[in-house]
Amino acid sequence: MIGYAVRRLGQSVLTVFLTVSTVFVLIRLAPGDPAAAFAGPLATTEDLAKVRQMFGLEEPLITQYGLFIKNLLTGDFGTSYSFQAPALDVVMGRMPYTITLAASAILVTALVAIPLGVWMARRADTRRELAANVLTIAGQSMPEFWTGVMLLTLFAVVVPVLPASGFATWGGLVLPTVTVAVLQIALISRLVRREMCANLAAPYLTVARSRGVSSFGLTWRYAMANSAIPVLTALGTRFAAMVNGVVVVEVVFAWPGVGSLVVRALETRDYPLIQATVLVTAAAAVLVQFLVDLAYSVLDPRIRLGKAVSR
Amino acid sequence: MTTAVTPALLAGAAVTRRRRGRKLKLWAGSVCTAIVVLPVALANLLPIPGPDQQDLGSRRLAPLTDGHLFGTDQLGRDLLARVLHGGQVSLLIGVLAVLVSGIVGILAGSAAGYFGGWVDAVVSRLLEAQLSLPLLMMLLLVVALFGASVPVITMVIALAQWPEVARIARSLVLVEREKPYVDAARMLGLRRAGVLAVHVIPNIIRRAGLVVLLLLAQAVLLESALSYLGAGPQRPFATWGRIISDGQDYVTTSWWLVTLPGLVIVLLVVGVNLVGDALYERR
Amino acid sequence: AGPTGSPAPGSMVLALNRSLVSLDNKLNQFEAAVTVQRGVRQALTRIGPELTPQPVLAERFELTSPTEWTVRLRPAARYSDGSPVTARDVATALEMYRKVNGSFIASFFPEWPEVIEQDQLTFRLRTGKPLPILDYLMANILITPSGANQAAELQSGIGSGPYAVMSADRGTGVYTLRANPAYWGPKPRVDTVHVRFIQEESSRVVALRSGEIDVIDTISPDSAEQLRNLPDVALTSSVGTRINQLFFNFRKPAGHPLADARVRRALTFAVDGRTLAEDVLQGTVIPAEGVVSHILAGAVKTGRYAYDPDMAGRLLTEAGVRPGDLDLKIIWESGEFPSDALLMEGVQEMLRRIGVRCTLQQFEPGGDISKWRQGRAGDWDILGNGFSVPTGLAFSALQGMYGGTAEREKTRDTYHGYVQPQVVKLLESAAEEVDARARASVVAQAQQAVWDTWPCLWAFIPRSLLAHRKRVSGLSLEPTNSYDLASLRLDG
Amino acid sequence: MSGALLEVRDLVVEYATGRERFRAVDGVSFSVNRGGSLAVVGESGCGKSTIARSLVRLLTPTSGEVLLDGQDLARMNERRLRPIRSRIQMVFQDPYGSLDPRMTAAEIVGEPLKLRGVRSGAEREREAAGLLDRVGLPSSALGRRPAEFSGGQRQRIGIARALASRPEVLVCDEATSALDVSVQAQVLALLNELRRESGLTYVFISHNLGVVREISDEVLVMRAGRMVEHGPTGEVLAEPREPYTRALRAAALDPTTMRGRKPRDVLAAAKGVTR
Amino acid sequence: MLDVTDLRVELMTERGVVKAVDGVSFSIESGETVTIIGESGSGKSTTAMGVLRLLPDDEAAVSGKIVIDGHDVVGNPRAAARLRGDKVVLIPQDPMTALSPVHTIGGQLGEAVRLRDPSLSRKAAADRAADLLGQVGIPDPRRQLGRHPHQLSGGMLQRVLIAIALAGRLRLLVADEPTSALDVTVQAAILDLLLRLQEETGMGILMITHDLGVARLVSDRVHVMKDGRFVESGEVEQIVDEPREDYTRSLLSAVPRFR
Ligand SMILES: Nc1ncnc2c1ncn2[C@@H]1O[C@H](COP(=O)(O)OP(=O)(O)OP(=O)(O)O)[C@@H](O)[C@H]1O
Ligand SMILES: Nc1ncnc2c1ncn2[C@@H]1O[C@H](COP(=O)(O)OP(=O)(O)OP(=O)(O)O)[C@@H](O)[C@H]1O
Ligand SMILES: [Mg+2]
Ligand SMILES: [Mg+2]
Repeated sequence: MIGYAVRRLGQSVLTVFLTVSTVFVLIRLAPGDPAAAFAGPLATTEDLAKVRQMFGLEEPLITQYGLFIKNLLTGDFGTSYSFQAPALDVVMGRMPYTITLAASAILVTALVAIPLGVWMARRADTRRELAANVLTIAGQSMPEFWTGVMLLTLFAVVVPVLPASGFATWGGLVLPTVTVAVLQIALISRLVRREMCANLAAPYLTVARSRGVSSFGLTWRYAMANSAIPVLTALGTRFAAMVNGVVVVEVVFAWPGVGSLVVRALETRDYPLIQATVLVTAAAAVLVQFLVDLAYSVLDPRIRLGKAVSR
Repeated sequence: MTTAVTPALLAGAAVTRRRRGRKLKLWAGSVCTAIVVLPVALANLLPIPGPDQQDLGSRRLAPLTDGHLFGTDQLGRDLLARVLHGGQVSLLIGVLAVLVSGIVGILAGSAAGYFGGWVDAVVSRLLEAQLSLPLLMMLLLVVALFGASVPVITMVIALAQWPEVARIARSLVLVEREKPYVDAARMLGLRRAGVLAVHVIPNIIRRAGLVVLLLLAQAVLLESALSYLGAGPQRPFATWGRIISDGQDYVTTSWWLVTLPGLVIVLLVVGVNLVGDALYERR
Repeated sequence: AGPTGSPAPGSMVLALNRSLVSLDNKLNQFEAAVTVQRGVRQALTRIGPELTPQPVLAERFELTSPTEWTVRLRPAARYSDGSPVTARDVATALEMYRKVNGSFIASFFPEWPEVIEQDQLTFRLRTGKPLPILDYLMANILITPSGANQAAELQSGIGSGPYAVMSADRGTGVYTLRANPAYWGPKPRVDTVHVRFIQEESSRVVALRSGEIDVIDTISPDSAEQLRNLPDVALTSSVGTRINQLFFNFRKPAGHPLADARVRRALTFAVDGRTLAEDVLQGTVIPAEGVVSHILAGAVKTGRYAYDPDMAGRLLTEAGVRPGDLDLKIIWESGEFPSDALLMEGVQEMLRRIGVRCTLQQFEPGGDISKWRQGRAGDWDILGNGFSVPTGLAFSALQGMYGGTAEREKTRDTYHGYVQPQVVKLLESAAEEVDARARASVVAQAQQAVWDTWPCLWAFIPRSLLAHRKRVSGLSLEPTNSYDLASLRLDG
Repeated sequence: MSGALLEVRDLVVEYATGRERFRAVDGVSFSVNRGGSLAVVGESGCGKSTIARSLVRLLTPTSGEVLLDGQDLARMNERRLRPIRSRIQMVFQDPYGSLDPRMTAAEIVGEPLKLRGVRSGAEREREAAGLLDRVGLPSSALGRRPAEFSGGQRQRIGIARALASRPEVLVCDEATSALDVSVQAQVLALLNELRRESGLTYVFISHNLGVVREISDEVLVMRAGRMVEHGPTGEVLAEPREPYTRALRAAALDPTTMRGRKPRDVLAAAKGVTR
Repeated sequence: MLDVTDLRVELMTERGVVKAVDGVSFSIESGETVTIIGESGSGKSTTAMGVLRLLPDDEAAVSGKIVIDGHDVVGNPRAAARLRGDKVVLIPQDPMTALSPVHTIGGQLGEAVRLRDPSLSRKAAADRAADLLGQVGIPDPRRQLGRHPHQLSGGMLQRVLIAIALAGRLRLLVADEPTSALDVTVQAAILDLLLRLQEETGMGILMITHDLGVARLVSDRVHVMKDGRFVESGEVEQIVDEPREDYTRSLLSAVPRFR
């Protein structure tokens, strides 16, 4: 178990490292010049050269990379060009917002999608369930920026009960959360439905009923516990993806998370900031996935032995 | 012959319900999809103005005025024409993207599931890496790197989507490869790659293919998100995402510019998903 | 903050469309930031509503010899920590602006003045050649205590402005300013000003409508239309110092149609500027009648852009070009000006009508457009861009855009290859002309000379648009697209 | 017909479970003559299937030899093995899972023909029809898919597929345990007939002593991966020497021979040796 | 104890209505074992599930008369729900899939115990569970409580299911092929256990099997089922030794012998 965790963690560190290295190379290959973004349109060639020198961009790529790795090992992520501050500080300043949004979205998703999915499984193929199904798909198919703008217009302007943007109050969390959750609820509730349908038809459930377990117990204690793993995985994966920044929603709601930061960093070709963001978010995402993997072995006793279930 | 199965009982029976639900989903889904896809496919034959034909005198007309079914946009272009012609690009991108991601995903996922070992390790790491990268940023970066052409956008969307397919394919293959018929084929003397290609993949392709179908909807959405963030295909292509993001400054004054293309996307996605659901449940 | 996020009494919130990364302008100066930066830091002078320099920290700012200005600081001027503003601080500030790499402000200084201190409050600014516009230029040098100044942008720290920084977070672009109790001038009436960053235009509009935000600036015509008839919202606009242009590529080899001024002129007749201004941009811009914004000091009218497609065809034929031969590429960076893409699509259609094909290429911020502009990446024919002039002087605009020399073209540092020796000569003589009248006449000549080369397919002067809740009053938008924070009042 | 066609020497198979290695087959040796039939019996999990899979090289033994006509299959690499595979074939326990659900009967039986080099589709079809006929399926079965057959019919298709390779050795891993008694009887009859007609060699794996008696000359009794008894079928079943074999025998319930015995006695006899 | 008269079960399936059980009648007294034998698909399991009313109403229509311990469970499905688990228990066909894979043995057994006697504390329930496991002959019952189903062999799981059955005041046990998935040796032990319990508690057993050997060993009476009907019924000796129907004879002759 511990051996597995260590090996798995090692692989993940490698993944993060390779990811960051790929990004390091890619952003430098991409067109665009940090110096030009930094110095503005009127800068002369000479100015640009100076700025590039200052950023250390005149060095060969391999030297830059070596330096980057060396600094990384000492905990130095470089200085953001546009913020003129340690890149790590800038990213860490934003992380709490992203994590707050991601966590609240995932929480809302779980709280809504699981009961909804269970309800849909138990009422499978009735008219109401079909209607709910279509609604969730529709929720899944609305572009996030569209949902966002619609919700904004509705709840901040037409019926002004919620703040339109930002994070000044807890109320500010509501609309971005809902916007993100609408999509996730659709995905998760349909997954719950599928899993629950399968588990409600499983032989052990009939057997449990034959020994007098109540219908509530059958649904929640038996079918749900057995559906928990794929659902948990999906929630974990979604959460990991959200830790990378819910870019569009952050932009629409002026939410100061890493998603909008990274878009900005890309617009100014702020290499150190991009690298730091990728490193931090990739590490966070990988960590979440790792925790989900560990949670597996707690939830699914069959995995604990490290032996496959099927035959 | 007596029977206790009354028509009422039969009507409420699980099978009847399921069949009815499936039929309904298939029908409703096909209709929704067809409502979107057919006009888009036939856009060039329909009696509508050209998508780029401007009439600055009739800017932002509401739907159903002056023969503009969907109204007009900021430059007086017929919105319906733009949506239909834009749909050609959006759908082309979507279809190509899911084809590519489907093929890559199924091949990579199946290989990982079937061969295990280092193949699996490499594919799994790639999957993990993809998940741990800020997706949209990477896509923006790749678009910046190679320019915003239709093939690049297609590849970029495929890049975003193949892991989903690969993950499903891998898990399906993990189950499938344990089945005795796979052993049987090996015993007959088929190579491992042959077994994978002849027996395993054909047996998972339908279920994996359904996932690909559902991804079509997401591809269209992703394209619109990219356009929204400014990385859509180069103008003058009026993709759905572009139309929506161009129109979103007018949400409150000219609702149709955003809402109608948005509804078209919703209709298509709902349609495709319903068909996918119906097919998935048939098995 | 209230339950729906509306500001607390006595405080107001402004939302900027770009993240304010510092309260200093050494590197970047985008318009809206000026408002906030000047709420905290001040310069010796400022460009007033009439685009003339007004004294701020300087009590006296006089040309005392052709190459020397004498400045006396206001004795009452204090920083928010109570320490006085000194001549040393000015000297340090100039040094730091010079030292920083890639400064936007620096490009307007033909040379850096030397500071000769006379006493704590009085000093002279000496230059090698006459620099008659130094009072304009110094409006952009913000003064900070010399000990705290650096050759980098200052995030918070102290200044002499009406507001002091309470909290600053450049990561999120959120700043809180509190009225500076030690302010030397009239006390500001709004106690607390929150500054926020909301990138997305529609979101800023919604936030303003919901009352969460009090002021949003630099809004697009379409947003203005949404906000126009709302009871609690007022719109103000002001004609700016900026000019937006569809600039021809001047790096075309001889023999290329665009290298021929007749062809450039002919093409201008294809563009229906009035429709673009009134319909596409909804009356928020004024078609240019000169080569710089007409409100700049020294600007003159040099001609009009006329719409006459037949004429365009005729002139093209005269110049020996069949319209069908032309295939033009228009490039621009998204966000260069409001509704840019729409405008380009409109122009594309207009050119198509005279048989000129166009392709559009839109660049995302951070992309390679600067390379393209320098002619180092790909070939293009027309560039959409804008030029703003923080000094308020037509001369600065001319120098920035049309002052290119063959020498500078070697490093591709001219404005899109625009090199016209006769224009340069005029500008050089204007620069050293100490007599204001004579200078004005030379500058006018230079403008006409530029106009006659037909550098733009079309050009227009945008009105800056600002919307604010009606509870905020006393807001007067200046041509520099900024306003004085200290003069704002809150009703309720 | 003399000499061992198939000889297994000191076969050991280990599975890796987590960090430990589990020895599923531990030093099993036997040989079968051409035309002979050997049964392997033993309780669930004793390693019978593991042996079967080792014989057809679906898994690689940890050590030991599997000699087919003197050639050691156990250590052969995949490429050298492939041409030899057709000589030793297996019929699987699971009539549902062992046929590719997507293929028609003709395709399933045709696949080994293709591997054997029968190129022409028509010829394959003809030969497949012949094979299906041989196992007692009508030619109308050719175009149907596995789901449209009953369990017994499916098992016949599986046998036809194995026969299509023209094997010398047929390994049957519980080939009839999933079938009803009456269907099982038919399939056993078919196997016996094939053996008589084509001189096939069988390794027959089962836990049913009755089945074993019907089909095999020799029997090998296994327990926990080891062989506990080996001898001619009649002898071993009539007078088992090992207690474990006795227990197996005692526990098997033969309805027709139980006359007069109280349930309790039967069970006690079986229990006495199991516990 | 159990009286079934003219039981019909019609399954509403994808392929239309299937008459899985088509008018069967039988009865079981206390202490008696009645066996239904028949080939696969003849309707044995459906009969068992129908008797316990475990078939969902929207999948199966049950008609006829089923009286368990005096309660009519056709007209009153709630009575069946009350009886289930306490007085009537099912031992399912396949022990490997009959227990929830993610719950421990102790959890599932303890739950059954507490359902019968809600006043029991968790601790007391665990004690009783261990006690029950001991009764069915599982070694080291305390340790097994914390284990998960996949860690136990099929024979052990079958015993756990019997232990669960024993938690109630068992009157009727319905055992659907309780040993078909097991080895002959394990089969013997399980059957022995069932018979011993029957002696102790006097419960009735409805045994379902396709193994004539098993039927011969445990039954008092046997019904031979084919296509949803009983083709022959009678005392076990009579059925095995002097079958009257051809179908029964063919079943018997197909059994492979090792003697
Ligand atoms: N892939 C595997 N990994 C680990 N252990 C395995 C694997 N396959 C089988 N085993 C173990 O090896 C032993 C022998 O298994 P095998 O399948 O050969 O038994 P068997 O005699 O065929 O049993 P049955 O009668 O149930 O088919 C068993 O204890 C089983 O748990
Ligand atoms: N869910 C179902 N859908 C369709 N048909 C079914 C279903 N369940 C049972 N049947 C049909 O009902 C009949 C009786 O099935 P049942 O399971 O009772 O047989 P059985 O005697 O228990 O067989 P086995 O020995 O294989 O367990 C069969 O013909 C079967 O095909
Ligand atoms: Mg086996
Ligand atoms: Mg059954």
